[in-house]
Amino acid sequence: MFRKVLIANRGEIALRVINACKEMGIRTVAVYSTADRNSLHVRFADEAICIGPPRSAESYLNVPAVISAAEIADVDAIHPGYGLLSENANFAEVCRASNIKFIGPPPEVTRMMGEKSTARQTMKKAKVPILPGSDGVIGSVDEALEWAKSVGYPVILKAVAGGGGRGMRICRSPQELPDLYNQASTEALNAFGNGDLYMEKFIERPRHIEFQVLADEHGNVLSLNERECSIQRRHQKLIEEAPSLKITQQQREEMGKVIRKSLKDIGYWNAGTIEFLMDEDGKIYFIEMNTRIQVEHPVTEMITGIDLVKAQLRIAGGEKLTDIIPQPIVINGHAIECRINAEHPEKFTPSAGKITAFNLPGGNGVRVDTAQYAEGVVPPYYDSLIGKLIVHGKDREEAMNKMQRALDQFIVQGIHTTIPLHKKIFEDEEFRAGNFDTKFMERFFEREKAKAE
Amino acid sequence: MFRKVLIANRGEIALRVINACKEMGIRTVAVYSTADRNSLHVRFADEAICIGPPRSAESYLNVPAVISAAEIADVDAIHPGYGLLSENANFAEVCRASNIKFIGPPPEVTRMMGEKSTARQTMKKAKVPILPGSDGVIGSVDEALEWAKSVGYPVILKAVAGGGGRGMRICRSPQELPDLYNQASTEALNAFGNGDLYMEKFIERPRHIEFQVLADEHGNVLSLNERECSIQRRHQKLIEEAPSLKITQQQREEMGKVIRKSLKDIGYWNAGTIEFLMDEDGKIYFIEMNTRIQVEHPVTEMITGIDLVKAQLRIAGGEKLTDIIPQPIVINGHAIECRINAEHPEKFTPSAGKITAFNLPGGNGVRVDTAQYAEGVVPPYYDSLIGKLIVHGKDREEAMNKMQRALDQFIVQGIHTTIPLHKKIFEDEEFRAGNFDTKFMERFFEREKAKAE
Amino acid sequence: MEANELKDLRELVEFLKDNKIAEFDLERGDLKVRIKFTGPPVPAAIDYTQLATLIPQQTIAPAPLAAAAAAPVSTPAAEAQAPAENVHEVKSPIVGTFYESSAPGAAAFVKVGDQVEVGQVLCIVEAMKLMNEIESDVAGEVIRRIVNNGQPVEYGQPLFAVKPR
Amino acid sequence: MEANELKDLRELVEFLKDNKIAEFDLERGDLKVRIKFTGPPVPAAIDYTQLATLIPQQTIAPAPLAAAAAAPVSTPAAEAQAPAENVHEVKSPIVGTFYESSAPGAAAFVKVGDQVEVGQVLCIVEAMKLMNEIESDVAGEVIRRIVNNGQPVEYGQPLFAVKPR
Repeated sequence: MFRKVLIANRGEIALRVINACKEMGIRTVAVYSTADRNSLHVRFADEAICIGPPRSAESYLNVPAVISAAEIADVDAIHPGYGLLSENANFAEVCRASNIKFIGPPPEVTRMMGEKSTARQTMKKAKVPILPGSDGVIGSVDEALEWAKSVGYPVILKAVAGGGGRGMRICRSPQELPDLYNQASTEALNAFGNGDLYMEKFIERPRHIEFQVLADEHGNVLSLNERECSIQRRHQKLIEEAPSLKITQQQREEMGKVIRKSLKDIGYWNAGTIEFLMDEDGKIYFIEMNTRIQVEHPVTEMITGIDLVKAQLRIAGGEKLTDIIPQPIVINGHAIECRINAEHPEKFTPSAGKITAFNLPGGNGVRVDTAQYAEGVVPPYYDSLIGKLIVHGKDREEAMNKMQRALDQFIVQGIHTTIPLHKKIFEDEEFRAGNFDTKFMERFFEREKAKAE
Repeated sequence: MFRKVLIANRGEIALRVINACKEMGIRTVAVYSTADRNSLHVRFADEAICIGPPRSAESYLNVPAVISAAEIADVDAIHPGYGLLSENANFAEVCRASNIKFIGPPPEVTRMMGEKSTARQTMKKAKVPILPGSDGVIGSVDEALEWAKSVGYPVILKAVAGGGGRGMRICRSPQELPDLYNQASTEALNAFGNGDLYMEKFIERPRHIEFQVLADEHGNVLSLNERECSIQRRHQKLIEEAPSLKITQQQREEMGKVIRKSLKDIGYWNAGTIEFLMDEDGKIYFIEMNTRIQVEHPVTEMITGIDLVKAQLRIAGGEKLTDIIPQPIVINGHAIECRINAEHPEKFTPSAGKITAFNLPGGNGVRVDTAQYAEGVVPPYYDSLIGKLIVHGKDREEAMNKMQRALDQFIVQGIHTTIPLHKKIFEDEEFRAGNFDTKFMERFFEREKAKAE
Repeated sequence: MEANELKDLRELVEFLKDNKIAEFDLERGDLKVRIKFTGPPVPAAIDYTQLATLIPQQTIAPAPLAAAAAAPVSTPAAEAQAPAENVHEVKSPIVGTFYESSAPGAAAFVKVGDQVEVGQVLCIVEAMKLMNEIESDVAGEVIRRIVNNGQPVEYGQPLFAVKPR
Repeated sequence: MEANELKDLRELVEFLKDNKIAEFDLERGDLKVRIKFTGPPVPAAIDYTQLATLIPQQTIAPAPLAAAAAAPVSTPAAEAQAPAENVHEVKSPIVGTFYESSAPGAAAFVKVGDQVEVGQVLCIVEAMKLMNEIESDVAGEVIRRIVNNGQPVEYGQPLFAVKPR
C-alpha cells in the first residue's frame, strides 16, 4: 500500500480522502490556496503545502504547482477527489510521467469518456443501451417520419450546428412532425447558416439514474448498483438516494452484467459512475460516464457497507477486487444525501462569509461529511458545497423521517444555506411518494409559489 | 403507537430518545432543571417543561414534578433513559397508577432485579450460570477447604456483615487457606462484631461481558448478543465494543437460549442488559441485570442494524418482537464506543464550564451522540458524560483506526475531557491486541507513569 | 490626574458598565470627559453563538404549556416580560395547574389591589391530585395576576406581581 | 511629561484596557487627554473559537516541508517571524526547491550585503525540472537569505529580506 498520498482537492472531499488514508495508515499531504489556510483539510492532514493564491486556476488547477508539491513532499500517489483536476487526462499523464500514481482510471480512458460522442459510440459498441439517435443528418420530412416511427414518439429535432435551444423542436406525433421539421430547419438556417437536423428519442419526464462501478487493474469489474439523482436544479443535483425505487432487481442484475463487460472491454479501472436517463416505461439509456469518485458516493457506501475511497486507494495500490470487496454485494436499507450548499435557499445566490454558529446533527444512522466548523469561513472562490448530510434507514420512509429530524438539528448561522429548501422538499407529497423526475424542482417551485400567493 | 412521550432525562440520552420519537412521528416533551434551560434536549423537543432547580433530587429525580409535567403535557408514555428514575420501581408504579405507560419492564421485575441476592437466586433458578458462592455461612476451616476444592482456587472469603474490604481475603491455595480464614474472621469480628464468613469463586482477571436483550409483552425474548466492556476505571466503563473477541459463536447461541428462557420465566419485557464476568478460561458468570437502556447501547445498534430505542417504544406500544426485529440477527463488522466525559484526563476531576470550541468528527462509519454544542455549558450538577463517539468498521482493526482519526478530529476547548486519555488507550499495545480485562486501566496507568519517568 | 480623580473615574466606569452604556460624554465648566467602550456592547456579552438563544425558542418558553391549556391564556411574550421596577414576582415552586380559589365557584384567595402579607395563601397549584397552597413571599399590594385559572404552570413561572411595601 | 505623569498615564491606560474602553477624552483647564486604542477591540478578543488558530499548527506552517529537506534548515518559527520595520520580503511565487546559484558549485546570485535592483535575479526555484529565476520586486540591500540552498519552499514563503532604499 502507499506510504504517502497527496490530496489535490479541498473542502469535504479532501477531508474524506484524508480520513480514508489515516484509517489505512497512509501519510497525507494537503495542498491549499492562501484562501484555505485555516481549512480543516489543512488542519487534519499530516503535512500541508500552500500552492498558490485563491483563484483555482492559480492553485488547485495549477498542474505544475500540484506536481511540485507532490515531488517536494515525496508522495507515492495523488488522489484528485471530484471536480478540479479529477477528470483532467493531461494531469493524469503528467502524474504518470512524474512517476506518481494517479488514483483514477488511465488517462486514455478518461479522455475517451470525456468526449461525449466517443463515449456514446464506445458504450453502444459494448452493448450498453444508449438514447436512440439518428447518428447523422435526417435529410427530409419522410426520413424523419420513418426514423420517429422506428423509435416511437416523442422525438426531438436538433440542429447539427445548434446550441442554446435554437433549431430544436420536441415532436409528439406524426401529424405535427412535418411543420416542426420545417420550422426547425429554417430556424437553424437563419441562426447558424446551416439547416441540417438530426433526431433523438425524447423523454418527457426522465429520471436520473446512475450506476457506481469499481474496477481493478487486473480486468475485474463490479457494479455496486444504482443511485437515484433526479432531484436537480439546473442540472445540479440536490438530493441523491439509493437504491432507486424504480430499478427492479432484474434490471439491476442485467445492468451489472452489461457494465462489467463494457468496462472490461474499455480497459477501465478504479471508481467510476455511469449515468443514465430512465424513461416513463422504466427503460434506461446511457448519457455519460464520470471517471472519478462522485459527490454522492456516500449513499452507496451506506447501503453496501463498502468504503469507496478506501477501495480506490487499494485498487490504485494494485490489489484485486476479490480481495477488497466481500461478495456478493447486498443492499441493506435505504440511504439519502442532501447537499448543503452555501447558497440562498430560494434565490440560489452564493453566500460566502463567516459561519457564526454551526451545529451538526448526530445519532443513529446520521452521517455528516463536511470540512466546515463553527467560526469557519466560506471563501467566495470555490463551489458552494459546504457539507453533505447522509442518513441511513431500514427503508425509504425511515430514512426520510431521519433526514427531517437531522435537518432540524443542522444549524448554520452567518451564511445562507440550502437547509431550509431541503426541509420543504422533504415535506413535499410528490417527493415523499417517490414519483418524481428531473423536472421535479420546477414543479416544486411552482407549488411553493402558489402556496405563497 | 404513542401520540406523545415525555422524556424524563437530560443530556445525550434525552436527545437520543427525542430523535427516535421524531423519526417515528411521536410528539416529544422534554423536562429540564433551571440549569439546563439552554440544553439541546430542551431545544429540540416539541415541548419543554421546567420541573425544578438544578439539583437532581429537586428536578430530574422529583417524581411528583415529573408526573405533574406528564399530566399537564398530556402524554401517553414516559421514557426514563438511563440513570435517574430509570430503575426506580416506585416511579414505574406511580406511572402505572397515573395511567401513563412506563417505557421499561414492569416494576415488580425491576424491583426483583434491583436486589442483588434475589436477582442471583432468580437467575440461578433459571439456569443462568452464576458466580459460585457458598450461599451461606462457612462455619469452619474444614468446610472452607471443602467448598474451595469443589469450585477450584482462587476463592475469596468475605464477611457476612462486611463491606469496604474488611474481613475479605483472596485465597489461592489450600495451604494458605487456614491462616487467611482465621485472619478474616478475626478482622470481621473486630470490625462488625460478627466473625461469620461466606465464600465466592474469585476471578483474578475478569472481563466484563454483557448481553443486550429485548423482550415484548407477549412473552417473546431475543438476545442481541454481547458487548465487551472491560475497559473501566473504578467500575466506570470508558470504552465498550461489540462483538467481544472472547465470545465464541457457540457460546453466543447457548447464552441466547438460556437468556430467552430465563427472561420469559421472569416475565421480563422491554430492553435490558445482563452483565457477566468472564474468567480466564472463557466461562461466564452472571453478576447483575440492568433493567433499562444502557449508555453503550449504540455499539449493539451499529453491528446489528437494530434501533434499540425505537424497539423500546414499539414494545411499550404493545407490538410483537417478530414485527419489530428482522430475524435472524446478524453481526456485521465491529463497533467501538468511547465515552467522552467532562473530566480531567489524568486526575478524573469533573470539569464543568463553558465550551469555547467544539468540533465533531464525521464521515464514513462515525456516529456521535451528544447534546453539547459550541458555546454550550456543562453544569456541575450532573454526571460528566457529554458525548459518545461510536465507530463502525468492517473489523476491529478498522474500527480502532477509525476511532483514532475521529478522536483527533473531536475538539473540545474550554473544559477538560477524556479525549486525550482515549487517544493514549488506542495506542496501547495491550488494548490493541484485545487481551485485556477489568484491571486493564490499572496496568495502563502504571505503564503511562513508567513512560513519564 | 489626581488619585481621587482616578478613583472617581473607576466608579464612573463601573457605573457605565453596569448600565451597559457604550459611550459617555460630560461637559461641565472646564471639565470635559468622553468615554467610548470597545466593540460589541461591552459588558452585555451577546453570546450569539449560543444556539439556544439564537433560535426561535418556542420550546423553552412555556408556550407549549400555554397551548395545552384549554382556557385562553396570556402570551408567553407577556409572561416573559421583565418585571417592572419595584415589582416582585411570586413564582410557582412546582409544576402543576394553577387555581385562584380553593374550589370551583369559591372566591379567589386574592384579587388585584389586595394587600397581602408574607405567608398569606395566594393560590393553589395542583400536582398529582395534591392541592399545594402557594404563599406570598413578600408583603405588599397585588398588582397583577399573571396566569389564568386552570392554566398549567412550570417550575419558576411567575404567578402574581406584588408591589412590596 | 514628568515621571509621575507617565506613571499616572500608565495606570490610566491599564485601567482603560481592563475595562475594554476604546476611546477616552478628558479636558480640564489646560489639560487635554485623548486616548484611542488601535484596531481589533483592544486587547482581549482572542477569537478563540477559531479552530485553526487554536490547535498546534504544525501542518500549516512549512514545518513538514522543512522536515522533508535533507539540509538542516531554519526553524519554521524563525521563518514565520514578522518582517521587521522597513524590510521587504521577496516571496516565492511558486512551489518548488530553492537554489541560490544557477548550478551546483557556481557562485550565488546574490549574497547578504549586496545591493539589488528591481528585476534582478535573486535565486532559482525549481519546479517540475524547470529552473524558475526569481527576480527582486524591490531595489535595496539584501539583509538576509531566509531559506537554505536546496530547501523546498511553498507558495508565498519568504526567500530574502531586502531593505529598500
